[in-house]
Amino acid sequence: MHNFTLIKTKGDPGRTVNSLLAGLVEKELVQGVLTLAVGPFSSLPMPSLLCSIEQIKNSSPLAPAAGVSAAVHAARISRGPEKFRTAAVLRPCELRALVELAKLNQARLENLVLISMECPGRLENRRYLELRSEHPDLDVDYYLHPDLQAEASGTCLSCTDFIPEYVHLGICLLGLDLKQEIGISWHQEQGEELARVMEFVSGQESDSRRQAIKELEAARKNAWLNLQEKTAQEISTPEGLQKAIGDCLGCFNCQRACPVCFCRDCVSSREAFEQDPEELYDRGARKGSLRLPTDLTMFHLTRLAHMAHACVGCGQCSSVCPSRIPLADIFRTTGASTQEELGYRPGRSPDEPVPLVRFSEEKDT
Amino acid sequence: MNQNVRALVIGAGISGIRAALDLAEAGHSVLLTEKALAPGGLLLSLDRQFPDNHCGLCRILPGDITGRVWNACMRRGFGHPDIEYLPGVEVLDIQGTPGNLSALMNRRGLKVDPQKCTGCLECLKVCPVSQPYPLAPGLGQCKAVHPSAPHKPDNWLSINPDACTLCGKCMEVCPTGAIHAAEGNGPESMDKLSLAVLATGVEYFDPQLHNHLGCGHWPDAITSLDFERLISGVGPTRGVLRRPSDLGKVRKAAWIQCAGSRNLKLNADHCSGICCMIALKQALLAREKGMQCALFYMDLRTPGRNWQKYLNQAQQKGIRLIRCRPHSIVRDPGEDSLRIAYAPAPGEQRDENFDLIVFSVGRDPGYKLPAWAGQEGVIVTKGSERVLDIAGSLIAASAAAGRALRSFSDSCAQPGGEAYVSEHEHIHPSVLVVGGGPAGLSAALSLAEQKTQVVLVEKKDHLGGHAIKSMVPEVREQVLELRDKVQKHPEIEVLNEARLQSCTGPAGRFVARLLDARGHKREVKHGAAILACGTNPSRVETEDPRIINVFDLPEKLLSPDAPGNSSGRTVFILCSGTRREPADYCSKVCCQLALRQAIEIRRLNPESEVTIFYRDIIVQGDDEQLYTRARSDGVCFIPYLPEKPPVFQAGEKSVTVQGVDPYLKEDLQIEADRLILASGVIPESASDLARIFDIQSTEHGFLKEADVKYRPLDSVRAGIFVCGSGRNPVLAGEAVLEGEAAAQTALSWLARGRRNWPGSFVRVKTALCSLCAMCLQACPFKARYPDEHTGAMAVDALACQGCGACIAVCPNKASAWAGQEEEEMHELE
Amino acid sequence: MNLNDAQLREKIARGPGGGKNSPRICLGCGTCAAGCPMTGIEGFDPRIIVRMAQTNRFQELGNSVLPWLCTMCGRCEESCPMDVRIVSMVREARGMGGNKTIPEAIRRGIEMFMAHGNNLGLPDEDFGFIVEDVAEELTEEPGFEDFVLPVDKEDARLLFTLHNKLVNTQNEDLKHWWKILHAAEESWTLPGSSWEGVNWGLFSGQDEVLQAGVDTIVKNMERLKTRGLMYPE
Amino acid sequence: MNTQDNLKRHPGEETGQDLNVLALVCNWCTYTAADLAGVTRLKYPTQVKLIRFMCTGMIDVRYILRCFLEGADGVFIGGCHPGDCHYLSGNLKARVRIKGLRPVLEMAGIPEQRLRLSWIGASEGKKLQEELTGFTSEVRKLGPASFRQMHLV
Repeated sequence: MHNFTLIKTKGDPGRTVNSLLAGLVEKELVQGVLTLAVGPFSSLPMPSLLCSIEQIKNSSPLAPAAGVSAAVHAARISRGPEKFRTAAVLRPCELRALVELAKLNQARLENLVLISMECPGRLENRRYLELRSEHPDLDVDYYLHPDLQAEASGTCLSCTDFIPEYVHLGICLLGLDLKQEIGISWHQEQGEELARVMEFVSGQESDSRRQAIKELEAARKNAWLNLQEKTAQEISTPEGLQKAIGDCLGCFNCQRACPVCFCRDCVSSREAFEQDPEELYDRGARKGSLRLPTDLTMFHLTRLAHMAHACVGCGQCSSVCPSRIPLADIFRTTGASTQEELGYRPGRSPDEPVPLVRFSEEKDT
Repeated sequence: MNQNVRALVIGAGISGIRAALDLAEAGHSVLLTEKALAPGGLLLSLDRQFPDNHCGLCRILPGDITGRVWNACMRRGFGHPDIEYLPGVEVLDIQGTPGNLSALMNRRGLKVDPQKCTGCLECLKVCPVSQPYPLAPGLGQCKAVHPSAPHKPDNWLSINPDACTLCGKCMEVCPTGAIHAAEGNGPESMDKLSLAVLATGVEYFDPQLHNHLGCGHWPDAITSLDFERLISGVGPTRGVLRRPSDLGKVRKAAWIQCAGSRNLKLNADHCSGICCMIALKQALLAREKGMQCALFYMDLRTPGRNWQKYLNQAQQKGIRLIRCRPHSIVRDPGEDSLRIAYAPAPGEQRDENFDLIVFSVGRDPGYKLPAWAGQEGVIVTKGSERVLDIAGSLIAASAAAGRALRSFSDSCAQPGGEAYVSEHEHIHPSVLVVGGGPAGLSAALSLAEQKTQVVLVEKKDHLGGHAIKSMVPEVREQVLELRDKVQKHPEIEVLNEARLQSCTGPAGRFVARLLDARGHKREVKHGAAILACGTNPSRVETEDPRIINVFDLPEKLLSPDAPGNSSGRTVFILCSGTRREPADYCSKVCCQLALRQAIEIRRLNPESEVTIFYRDIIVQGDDEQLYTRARSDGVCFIPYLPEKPPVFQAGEKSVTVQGVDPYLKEDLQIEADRLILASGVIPESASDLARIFDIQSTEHGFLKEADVKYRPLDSVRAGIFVCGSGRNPVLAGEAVLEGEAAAQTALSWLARGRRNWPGSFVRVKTALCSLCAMCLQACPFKARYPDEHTGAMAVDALACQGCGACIAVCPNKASAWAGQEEEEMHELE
Repeated sequence: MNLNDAQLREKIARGPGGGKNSPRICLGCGTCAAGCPMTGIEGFDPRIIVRMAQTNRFQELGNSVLPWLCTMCGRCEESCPMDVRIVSMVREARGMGGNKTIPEAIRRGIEMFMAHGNNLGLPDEDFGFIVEDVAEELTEEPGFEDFVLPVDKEDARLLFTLHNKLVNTQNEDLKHWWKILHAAEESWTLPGSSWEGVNWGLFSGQDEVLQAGVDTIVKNMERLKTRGLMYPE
Repeated sequence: MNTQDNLKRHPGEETGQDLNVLALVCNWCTYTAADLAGVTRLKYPTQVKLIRFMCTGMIDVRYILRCFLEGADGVFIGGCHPGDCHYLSGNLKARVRIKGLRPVLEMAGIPEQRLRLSWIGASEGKKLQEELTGFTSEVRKLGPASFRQMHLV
């Protein structure tokens, strides 16, 4: 990587990023920043649109939490007129989701400065709060202590896409002494432009950094393969899937939390609750009983069929499921096959067309 | 509908059906007669057609098929509310005047009523006659009563009047009384016909009658028409290739081109045009089944934008192309295959055995139109004069329908006028024609003569395109006449030196924005557009005045006092820039032009020497006579292989051309006084037009039609039509025909839209639409567009053909079937 | 270009069939070559003949051995879809070569013919002896005792010319012919001189020889007032 | 287009059919081929129920899922050959959709052999027979689908 520079942190990498973000606003490159911040009444850092320099300097861009996917909010903010340009600090998975949304006209990337970080993973919300009570400086400590990182969500621990790909500015955290410095990389035309204005000086990356990335990659890959295998074995049988989703409440949390599910009103939610009693009886009579709400297998398979190709592996579906259905495992495993089958990688580039409307004219493929 | 106009279309092959559809869609009532029972003509026999080796016959039906036309494969039948189909009727004569013609028709023999017939086939059991099956002559026998077509259900039976003895046994045995003598058996007159279109097609050469290379004697030597039946899934062998003689396995098959054409002894100085492609197709189909295939040819005629690729494909798939004409076919005692004697190269004589030999037959040299074809008011489709491919037949048929209507409106006062007055406020009644070459001129004039306003946009400062400089006097005159008529016609506004910038809006309500000659902005509202841009000669990069582009020659060198003309040697190199990557297509016009020029040079100076290096001389139909003439006038033709083209070097005294004479196996060095290069044409403005009108263009930048076989002049966008060389290189005469056909296609479309504004197939639930635009990408007809007013993705009802692709792709069913809820599709009552 | 060439070109352009059957019209399809019994032998191919004719190399063709490889069987012409008269062309080419290219046997035969009226150079006297000898042998056979050889008999129906090999080595064949004629009670006669029926001018392409051969026969027929001609080829 | 109805009308139990195979076919090519198969008296397994669509390109993946969830043992999709589509590219869209659907079926425990996409032209009555016969026997080898009796969530 050539477009890379180191910035001194003076002990707090989060604050360093905050200054950088504030700089973007000060230099009028953006009108606001979308990043995690703890509000006056919330305990969790939540995605927030920050417009004042002061608020930006108090935000928590590196907090290892993601109460909701910020991708959806970045998408929403970006759909405004050109005068609202926003710097969005997103996890790599959120960034990928945002790129997917952009392909479907749900986001306008030209209104965003895309900032992301090398992501060791996020903590589940409850765990974040628990750990923060033990570590008041959790947002910094998390990056310094590998045992804290091991507490990250299961999805994150088996995520191999922890380095942002389609991004303007990348915050580099791996293989660096974060008490001393963090790295900034820049990409795309927009990134180059930002680097020029921010007067970044291109420098060399250390071997230790490369090594750290390699190690993490290997560990994650291993975990991912294990997870895939486990999912294939335990779930992908007729009974397995039924068992896995057996306790589904039909709350549709997973669908609402999914950053790439973009429909205004999900076809499945309409379907599950729009049946008349006569039909319910009819169906019940056929097999002797009918599980209510009905058609939840159809709902989950529909979601897989519609979105598996676009699954960015953020794990929000699992995190929000009250019945602890391993939805992310199911989605990611299916998604990996679908994506390979279609030669598609979600979020890789906004120029890569959505596969389901792209078809080959070839006779036999 | 204009009930006064009553059109007769003779022949229900695709030409006849196309002409009938055009007339009917324009609002006239049509009688469509067919000698056989089933409509479809030759296409009934051809299951798979080039260049995609599949079918698609259904696509000639109009787009908004609901309720108006049988929405089924046309092999199963054809129905249209304004077309009365008269099967089993032969037209014997037509007399009268346009507007009041009367036709003498013959309904002969017995008929089986498909309404009453149950398909029990008892009649077949009792029929005493045995005759060659009309759809597979030489490949099997059948009774006088037989299935009318391979794809027809059993209750569609024909009785061949020539074979039937009228013994009446079938009538006795029929349990439902479905068999009866034809209504009005015998000649009968039909009067008060406004016009007639003759679309019977040509007759094919029968090599058996001429004992051509033993055809008829050897059962395993068959014609290309028979081969279609042999390879058909519904043919006598159910598509398994077997030798007709003993049903033995076919391992090796040969095709022999030009059976009955390009033969002076048979008085056949013509090329049938499409046999090369048919043979390549048949060989490809046989190859798919594992056969070894060889094709004996002299020139592989694959003209135009698409066919060269097809040839390449055939070569890649391992079809042997052997450039020579076999001498004889024999069967050695004890052998079960046939032996072909041929000589592929000088001094090289070969014998090779084949299980099956196919004669590529074309137009019978003795074929003549009936005498009444010359009757005023009878329009003959080009496809009844020469063999045309599917697209060519359809284009010719539409042009004929247009000519018929125009000739009719000339002789009678305003008969068809009413049909073209806008009845629907949404459709703009005018047509934008882009391009003032032969295609554009003829399109504009055809439209105007059918009372349609036209805006003709031309980039240059004059109309007529390259054709006004044509060296063929008839072409020049034709184009100049068209130009005069167009310029004088009150319905046509000509905008020279105009620059088109954009075209927006849904079908029927287009708005084009352009800059006129003075640079002023102009908006043209139009219901339909015809894109008729042409091509330009590709440049020949040289400063040397002796090296000349074939397209520049007429002006530069044909005048007797032009420099170099009196001197000795002229060399042509054909295909010098085309038929290989990157311009892997044939420009079609160069061969013809070079032949004319060579003949002219020899005529002006009999002392001169003219040599033409060529890959394949590609001329079709009676243009073959140009080639024959050039040869007999002493032009020397030297074939070259694409991998070893002749090379040239400009020297002080002459241009040295080096090549190889394959007959003498000698290196040649010609000190030429001038070298003419046929570097082909390029569609310079087509890709720009494609972008402006949001239609597709090909890899080489030609305008792409919706369907290369069955909708050759439609684009994928409803209301946008394409024609002329910008679509596919054509000769000037063909461009004129395409222009007329495009005009008729546009008129049919406009009339259909006005008369019968379709209810949309697709409904958009605005509240659900997330504007993801997947429907836009999925729609093959560009019928989906973002509606600024509703903020949702709207449906262009005129363009929508109801395929449901947008609905399938819409994740939450914001796009839904107009008449059906998504839930109903899953039937969860 | 010399005058001779120009004349030649004109001649070729017209072709032996008078324009329509010119070699120029050849498509190069090779039907002729596929049917020719000589294709491939010493590089022979009818297409080469036609090509050389097309490209104004007729003299060169005449000087080459190619025209003499042709058997003049005519299969090529029969099958040519362009109706090119290939055999006639071969003959003309042979004539172009002059005495240089004519095979020795034929050249000598022609010389003999021009000098003596037959290809063997056989004096009329010797011919008389030979045929009388054979006739005498024939009368010894049963049923032919009354056979009388008609020589120079006037007003016969047929003038019977001979292939020289019948006079030279295959005398027996004479008898077969005569037996037939005798049995048929045909009215015929042998010419006492200029009996040669083989016209090698036809093969050599020399029109003057061809003419001479025809002339001798015509003269004989006029002299003997015969109405018909038996010709061995 | 009424999957459940079809299953109800011919439930395996009532007719003694061991299998339910649904064939979703396009109007222009495969349905015509089926018609032709009828005309030429070619027999294909009675377990197959044809459902006619205007185009394979309008077959929502959810229809296929629905077929399986309602107890179909096999789903056959028949469309025009590439290049033959009456609507230009519907068959190609179907192809890519089915490609993307296969991993979903796999996750649901539906073996990929239970879903077949085939191109059958209007003249290929014989191919239709062969394909349907072959597919049915392949499905028979797999046995009845588990979803038929299962109480699905």
